[in-house]
Amino acid sequence: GTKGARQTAASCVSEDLSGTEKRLLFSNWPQYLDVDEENEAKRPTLEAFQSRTGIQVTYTEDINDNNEFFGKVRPQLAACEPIGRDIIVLSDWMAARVIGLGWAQRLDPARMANVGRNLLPSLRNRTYDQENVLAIPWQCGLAGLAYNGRVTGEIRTVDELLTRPDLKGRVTLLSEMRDTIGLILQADGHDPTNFTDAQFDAALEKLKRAVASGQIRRFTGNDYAPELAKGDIAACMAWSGDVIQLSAEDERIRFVAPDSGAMLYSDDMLVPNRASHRAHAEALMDYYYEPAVAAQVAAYVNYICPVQGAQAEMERIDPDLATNPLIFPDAALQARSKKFMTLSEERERAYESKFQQVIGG
Amino acid sequence: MTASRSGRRRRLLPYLLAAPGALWLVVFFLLPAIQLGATSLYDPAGSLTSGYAMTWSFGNYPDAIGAYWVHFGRSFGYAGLATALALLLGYPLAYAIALRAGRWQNLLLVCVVAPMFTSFLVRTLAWKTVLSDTGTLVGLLRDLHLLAPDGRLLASPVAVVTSLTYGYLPFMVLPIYASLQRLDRRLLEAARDLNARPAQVFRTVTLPLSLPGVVAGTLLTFIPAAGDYISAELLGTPNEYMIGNVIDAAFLVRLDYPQGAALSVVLLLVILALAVGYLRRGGAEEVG
Amino acid sequence: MSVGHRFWRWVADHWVLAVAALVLGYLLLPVAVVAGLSVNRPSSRLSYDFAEFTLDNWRDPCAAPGMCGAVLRSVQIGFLATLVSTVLGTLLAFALVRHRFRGRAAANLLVLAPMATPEVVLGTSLLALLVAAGIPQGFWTVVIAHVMFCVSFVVVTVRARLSGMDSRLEEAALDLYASEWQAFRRVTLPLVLPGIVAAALLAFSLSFDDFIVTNFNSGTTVTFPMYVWGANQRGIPPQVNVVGTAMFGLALLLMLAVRVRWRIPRRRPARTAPVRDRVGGR
Amino acid sequence: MDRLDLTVPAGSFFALLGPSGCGKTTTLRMVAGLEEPTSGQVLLGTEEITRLRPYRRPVNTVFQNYALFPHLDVFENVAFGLRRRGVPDVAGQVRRMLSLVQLDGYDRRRPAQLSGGQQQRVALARALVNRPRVLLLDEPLGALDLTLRRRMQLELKRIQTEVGITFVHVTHDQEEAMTLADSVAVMNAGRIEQLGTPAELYEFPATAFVATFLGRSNLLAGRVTGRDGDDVLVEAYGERLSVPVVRSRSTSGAVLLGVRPEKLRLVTSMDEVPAGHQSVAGIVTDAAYLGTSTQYLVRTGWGTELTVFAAADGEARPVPVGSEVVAYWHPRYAFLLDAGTDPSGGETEPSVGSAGAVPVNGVGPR
Amino acid sequence: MDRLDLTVPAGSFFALLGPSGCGKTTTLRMVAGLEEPTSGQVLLGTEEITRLRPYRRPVNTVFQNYALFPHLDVFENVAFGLRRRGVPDVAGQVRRMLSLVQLDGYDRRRPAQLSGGQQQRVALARALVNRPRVLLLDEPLGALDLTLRRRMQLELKRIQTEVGITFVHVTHDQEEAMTLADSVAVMNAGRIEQLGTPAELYEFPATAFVATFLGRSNLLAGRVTGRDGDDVLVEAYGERLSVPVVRSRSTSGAVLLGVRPEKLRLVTSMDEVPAGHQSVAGIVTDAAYLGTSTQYLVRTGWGTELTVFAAADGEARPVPVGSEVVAYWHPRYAFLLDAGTDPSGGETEPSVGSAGAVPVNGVGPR
Ligand SMILES: Nc1ncnc2c1ncn2[C@@H]1O[C@H](COP(=O)(O)OP(=O)(O)OP(=O)(O)O)[C@@H](O)[C@H]1O
Ligand SMILES: Nc1ncnc2c1ncn2[C@@H]1O[C@H](COP(=O)(O)OP(=O)(O)OP(=O)(O)O)[C@@H](O)[C@H]1O
Ligand SMILES: NCCCCNCCCN
Ligand SMILES: [Mg+2]
Ligand SMILES: [Mg+2]
Repeated sequence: GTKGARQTAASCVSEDLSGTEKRLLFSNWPQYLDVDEENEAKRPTLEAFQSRTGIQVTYTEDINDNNEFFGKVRPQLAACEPIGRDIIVLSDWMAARVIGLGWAQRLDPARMANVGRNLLPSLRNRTYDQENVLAIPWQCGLAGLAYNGRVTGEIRTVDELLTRPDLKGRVTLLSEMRDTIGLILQADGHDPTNFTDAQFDAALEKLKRAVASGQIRRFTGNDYAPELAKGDIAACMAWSGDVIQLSAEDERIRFVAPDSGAMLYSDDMLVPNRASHRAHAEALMDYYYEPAVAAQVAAYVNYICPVQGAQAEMERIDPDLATNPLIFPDAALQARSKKFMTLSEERERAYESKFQQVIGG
Repeated sequence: MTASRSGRRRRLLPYLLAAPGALWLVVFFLLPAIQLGATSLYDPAGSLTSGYAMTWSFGNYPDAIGAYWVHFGRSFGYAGLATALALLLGYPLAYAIALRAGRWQNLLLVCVVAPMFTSFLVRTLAWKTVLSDTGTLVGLLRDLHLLAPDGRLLASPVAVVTSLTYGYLPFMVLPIYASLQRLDRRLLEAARDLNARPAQVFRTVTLPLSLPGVVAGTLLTFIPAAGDYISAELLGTPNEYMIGNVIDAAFLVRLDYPQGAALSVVLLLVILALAVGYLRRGGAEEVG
Repeated sequence: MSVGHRFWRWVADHWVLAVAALVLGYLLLPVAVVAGLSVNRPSSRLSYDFAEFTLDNWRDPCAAPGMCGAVLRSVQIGFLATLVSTVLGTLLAFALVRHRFRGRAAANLLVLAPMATPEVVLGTSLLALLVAAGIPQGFWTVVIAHVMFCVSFVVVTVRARLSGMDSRLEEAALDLYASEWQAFRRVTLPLVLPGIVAAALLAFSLSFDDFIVTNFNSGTTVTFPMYVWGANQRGIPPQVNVVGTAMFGLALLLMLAVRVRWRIPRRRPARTAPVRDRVGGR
Repeated sequence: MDRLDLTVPAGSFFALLGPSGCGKTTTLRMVAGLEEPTSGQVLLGTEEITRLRPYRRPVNTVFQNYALFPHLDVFENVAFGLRRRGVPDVAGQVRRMLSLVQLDGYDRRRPAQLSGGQQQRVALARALVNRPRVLLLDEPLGALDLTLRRRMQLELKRIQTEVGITFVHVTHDQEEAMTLADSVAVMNAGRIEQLGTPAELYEFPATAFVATFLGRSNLLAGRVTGRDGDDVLVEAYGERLSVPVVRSRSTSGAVLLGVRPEKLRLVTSMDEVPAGHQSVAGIVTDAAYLGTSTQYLVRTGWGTELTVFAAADGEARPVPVGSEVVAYWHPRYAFLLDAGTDPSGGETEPSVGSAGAVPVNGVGPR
Repeated sequence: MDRLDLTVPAGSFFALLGPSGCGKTTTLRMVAGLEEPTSGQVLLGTEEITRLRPYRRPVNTVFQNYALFPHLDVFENVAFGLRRRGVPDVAGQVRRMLSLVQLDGYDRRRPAQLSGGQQQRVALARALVNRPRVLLLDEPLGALDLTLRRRMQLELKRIQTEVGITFVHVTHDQEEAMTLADSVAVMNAGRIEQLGTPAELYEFPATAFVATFLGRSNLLAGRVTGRDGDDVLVEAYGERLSVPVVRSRSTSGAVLLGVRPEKLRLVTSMDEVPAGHQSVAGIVTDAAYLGTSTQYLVRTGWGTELTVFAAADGEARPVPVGSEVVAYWHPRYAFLLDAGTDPSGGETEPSVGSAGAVPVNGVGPR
């Protein structure tokens, strides 16, 4: 047999070398940080941070899917080994799991005054991080629908996605169970914040039929983007900011928050165990909680900004964006956006395993 | 030097030569295989988080097979198809290189091998470009009405089998080439002289004498193809997923080690059974 | 004899070549695509279509963040795995070809087994062992895994060369006052060297190309294939194609050089015919 | 190929003889259809078969190294041609043929399990069973050792007599050609130098090449000085010699006068030379015991060496090395060749003794 | 290996002769140290070398197929042994040796670029340059064609004479052994059957195997009936014959009376048989023209065939097939063997004529 993987602050001690090493390794999802329009290799806010602090940041976009990334780093974290990253960005539920396993380092609120000041109230004191010292939100976002107008007409509902014959084989859904099932639950008129096993099963059954009929090409992480842009995928479930970014280049690519409801999530920054630049990480998190910086990021990534005061800053950058509900949600959208309910461990396992079986792996 | 001392040293020599490599394979191949077997019998209720207990849960096997027999079937089906295609394509190529290429032989041979240096992934992705719904090939096929107007190649069994065939084609070509290269050409002339038409020469002499290469080639193609999941992952849909995709997900996404291990063990056993049965019938000398 | 007849006869003689050419085209098509994309300036970073010719990707392949590090890591792993597996495999091949010893059959089986095992199984079994033993994965576990599956291919390749070698040459060396070691060093080794080099090249290609086994055992170590896998999810930087094309070109050159340097003498069918008293060229 | 005209009498045992690389195999391959002549024709009887594919020719070959199919047993090897043509009663014909070559009971063996001689007979059976109009044999005995080779020669001859098929037998072994063949063609550098019965070729060679390749010859360089009735007069190294006109290929200018070593006799003085014979004096420089005969080398006054075979028939006395001797011969055994014919036979090895260009001792059966 | 005692005189050219598979190579390999005898000794002079590793023996070998190092050029092949022993002036010695074997200028060629004869000489040079006490040659000429082979034989002999090293030359070619060797050992099935000079072996063979393997013999099965002075009396098929005691290996019981074919003469009637000769009557069943001689087969009254070689020395008249003849010989050329000795020579091929066990015609040089 094998032993469990849980760690505690005592069993796994991390050393902070920030004093001697001016480096920081930051792993994030693709399309989650501003890029210079002129030069794709430049990231303005990050470069500003580097020149301001002298900390050399290695930024990698190597997180594509929560489960996939967790599978990759799990053995090391379980063994209390460094994973070669100082900050990782994981979705709320996955952050909760990592924190539960004792794999995240506690941060020092004193060194993150901006966070303390500017974190949106709705994101404070969450169940898995009561004191806001383990998981600091990077961005929030919506999971909804997207389509490429060059290859298909408008898509408005989840059901269209799952059944419209002209889309057959050119639809991708998200491998993120909470997003895909959440959207279907809502399309079925159920509430993802509170649903029953039977409702889950019904949603899954619907999904299964769609898969079996050949409607669904793939289940993706963030990797729907290139194919959607290309047109090999006509329509898909997608994350808001990504699609809005694509729209900027090709306006016929559109994001749709279905009338039945979209899924709301937050992606949080964590400092994993044995990461050796915690102080730098704290500095970076604090930096990105300056409203002006946050607005600059939001103006590029088009996700929901977790920083209070950023909307005001946005007025100065791009007034249109400041009123875009997908970035600064209005009440109407807020009403249509649901979080996925927190699951007990068994329920989570049962759902994941059923879901995974359907998505084919 | 006394005779006996040097004699003992000489008797020991083969063991000294074989030991490091054999040891490596024992520790990093045999032992892991045994551990895999053990893992497949762990309590399926465990998890990596809570740890696994060894409960000799043989039930993992029927459970795993019950849930994924379709994927097994598909794997062997696709791999069989890809192997047959690779044989069909690889044989003429090997034949031409070995017997007809003359001074181009070296260059052609190198052309068969060199793509292996361009990563398999990169090449598979290139297939994705070639077969893309918006690509020239699909456009052409649609224009020729060989493909329905909304028909596609990507995300279909065609794409997966194409890529599998492609990926393991060199492993088919090389052994066949080697056995054809060894073939005594005078035998071909003898057959022609004995009133055999070209097709008969091939059927009665060339083919039977290259059989060892064919056997080695089919094994070297079929086995990895049956375990492949890159092709299905990149070019297929969940309806094309093979057992490799399932095992990959079991170990890396679902983190269900017992089930993943059970699936791996079944895959290995089925392949061994097929290979042994095949070798019995094919009567091949040696793989590789 | 009619023209039509001649035509069909020509077709009968040449159709195999035509088929072979097509198959070769099939084999090289993706490489051509990769080469094409390596000189492409994609319209956006999510696009994979041919847009505009440029040599920028070749000028600065490292512009794709993280890629050069991954290539370097793959090369390091490739070298280590090649070195170790070539040494181990060559020794094993010598033992298997030149000696009869107890356990030889078992050793033979052990060598062939990894080749008859699908990569997923190789990868997952090593993963299972490492997890059970609590050994963290990383650079070295990848090297170990690569050596493991390369050894078999090295053995098979070297063995073919070795068993094709006339053992009388070694006896001749002994007869000419070479000790066993000298006979090995001066005769056996140089003659088997082409086989060893071929085996090393093969081992390197297998290691450099491997994704499946690596994927299970690399932990957070990113090799080139792992990088490509990840990059594919966010849009492949065109520089990946530069690496693909360069590796192909390099391999082509290297292998041609090897084959020319050791122009592997055409293995003649056992020659019992009278030796021609002619100055033999090719 | 140079022009090469070769007419093979039907039903005969025909030998094609020549040094390595002279084009024997190439010639056979053209007849078999395995190679195409760039120009010229191959006729079988009156039928032109030049461009016929090999499988349509009523010609079969026994290859230089047998080329037996290793994956088929003896029976299937022999049956191969029959099956290809779809003839009935394969089994009966194969068994009859195997028994002709005395291999009954070997039908289920693989070629690798047979000795060289047995393999050779399988190859023969495999070709013969098709009852070709012509059977081509390309040095079928080249790989056998001397003992086995001689035995197989007899057997080939027996089989040819029995089946009556035309055999074209290629060899570079002069002895073999002479023992087996009804007629022999000597080939050199792609050309036929002479064609005839073994005795014709041996006794009256047409060229220096034939004279030295088929058996040995002592060739004396000389010049025709005139005519005396039916004799041609020749002066060589100051000696006046003569050869009958009927045995002269050339009757003027520079010539080579040839005498076979076994036609030379040794005596100790000129007085002992019988009347009507011609002679040359010299010193014995070497004597080699060969069993059936002794080979003497006699150095003449002008420095060249003559080869003399003295049969060990129990009558001749040994001549000690160093003795002064006279070698004599009857003019009817001499022959006269045009000196223009190249005696070297296209060999590229540096010659060993290299005493000079003349006389040349070819090597051959004694 | 059976007991095998073999004493080779120093400085001589010694030939080891025997059919394929009789153990010649094995014997040489033991001398070279490449194989260890399970029992017995190998002595060099008085020094025992039985268990010495090959590289410590002052013995070198020219291998059956040369075994030249393909990756080294001619020079380095020849230099190989010198370099291993670290002797000075490698280059000088190598060049001298290459010029001895007439390969000056070939030093930078690879073996693959040489003809068979040239390769053979490189192999020779490579062994000789080490000035071994004994040079072993394992059928060095086996792979050459007849012409080249004869030329290389002369060369070998010349070199041996020049360097004076003991040559042990293995061959299965009787003719080669006789031409080259000072003494010959005939080996059969792992045993030495006879050892002596070529003439001794040819003229008075010790066993039926030697009699038939080295040249041909007519062997008549008979039985000793008594003694008449210096002659042994033999009755064979009703004929009363005699052989001098000094030419008898056995003087009682079942014997084989042997006569070489060239010692037989043919006449048309008993009257013509000269006094003191013995004769047998028969009918000519075959005549084969061989150039230097004609081979007749004579079927005796009791049904066996005698072989007769009539030298074509210009005196004998051809005897037509079918004529009644008398074959006679002088008793001093006959020899008597113990009938117990196996005449088959261990050959496994079914014999062709198979008229019966006796007489056996071995095949050999004529
Ligand atoms: N008349 C010719 N004109 C041009 N090339 C010739 C001629 N004869 C022979 N050749 C060439 O010479 C080479 C040797 O010919 P071939 O193999 O027929 O020789 P061979 O007499 O069979 O020799 P061996 O006795 O060694 O088998 C071939 O490459 C052939 O093409
Ligand atoms: N006296 C013997 N006792 C036992 N085995 C023997 C004896 N002589 C030879 N052999 C075996 O017979 C086989 C053939 O021997 P070897 O190779 O020496 O034959 P050879 O005379 O050199 O034949 P060839 O002329 O074909 O080269 C070998 O396997 C050898 O072990
Ligand atoms: N391009 C950034 C996308 C981030 C998506 N995060 C995953 C959210 C899962 N609910
Ligand atoms: Mg030939
Ligand atoms: Mg031998």
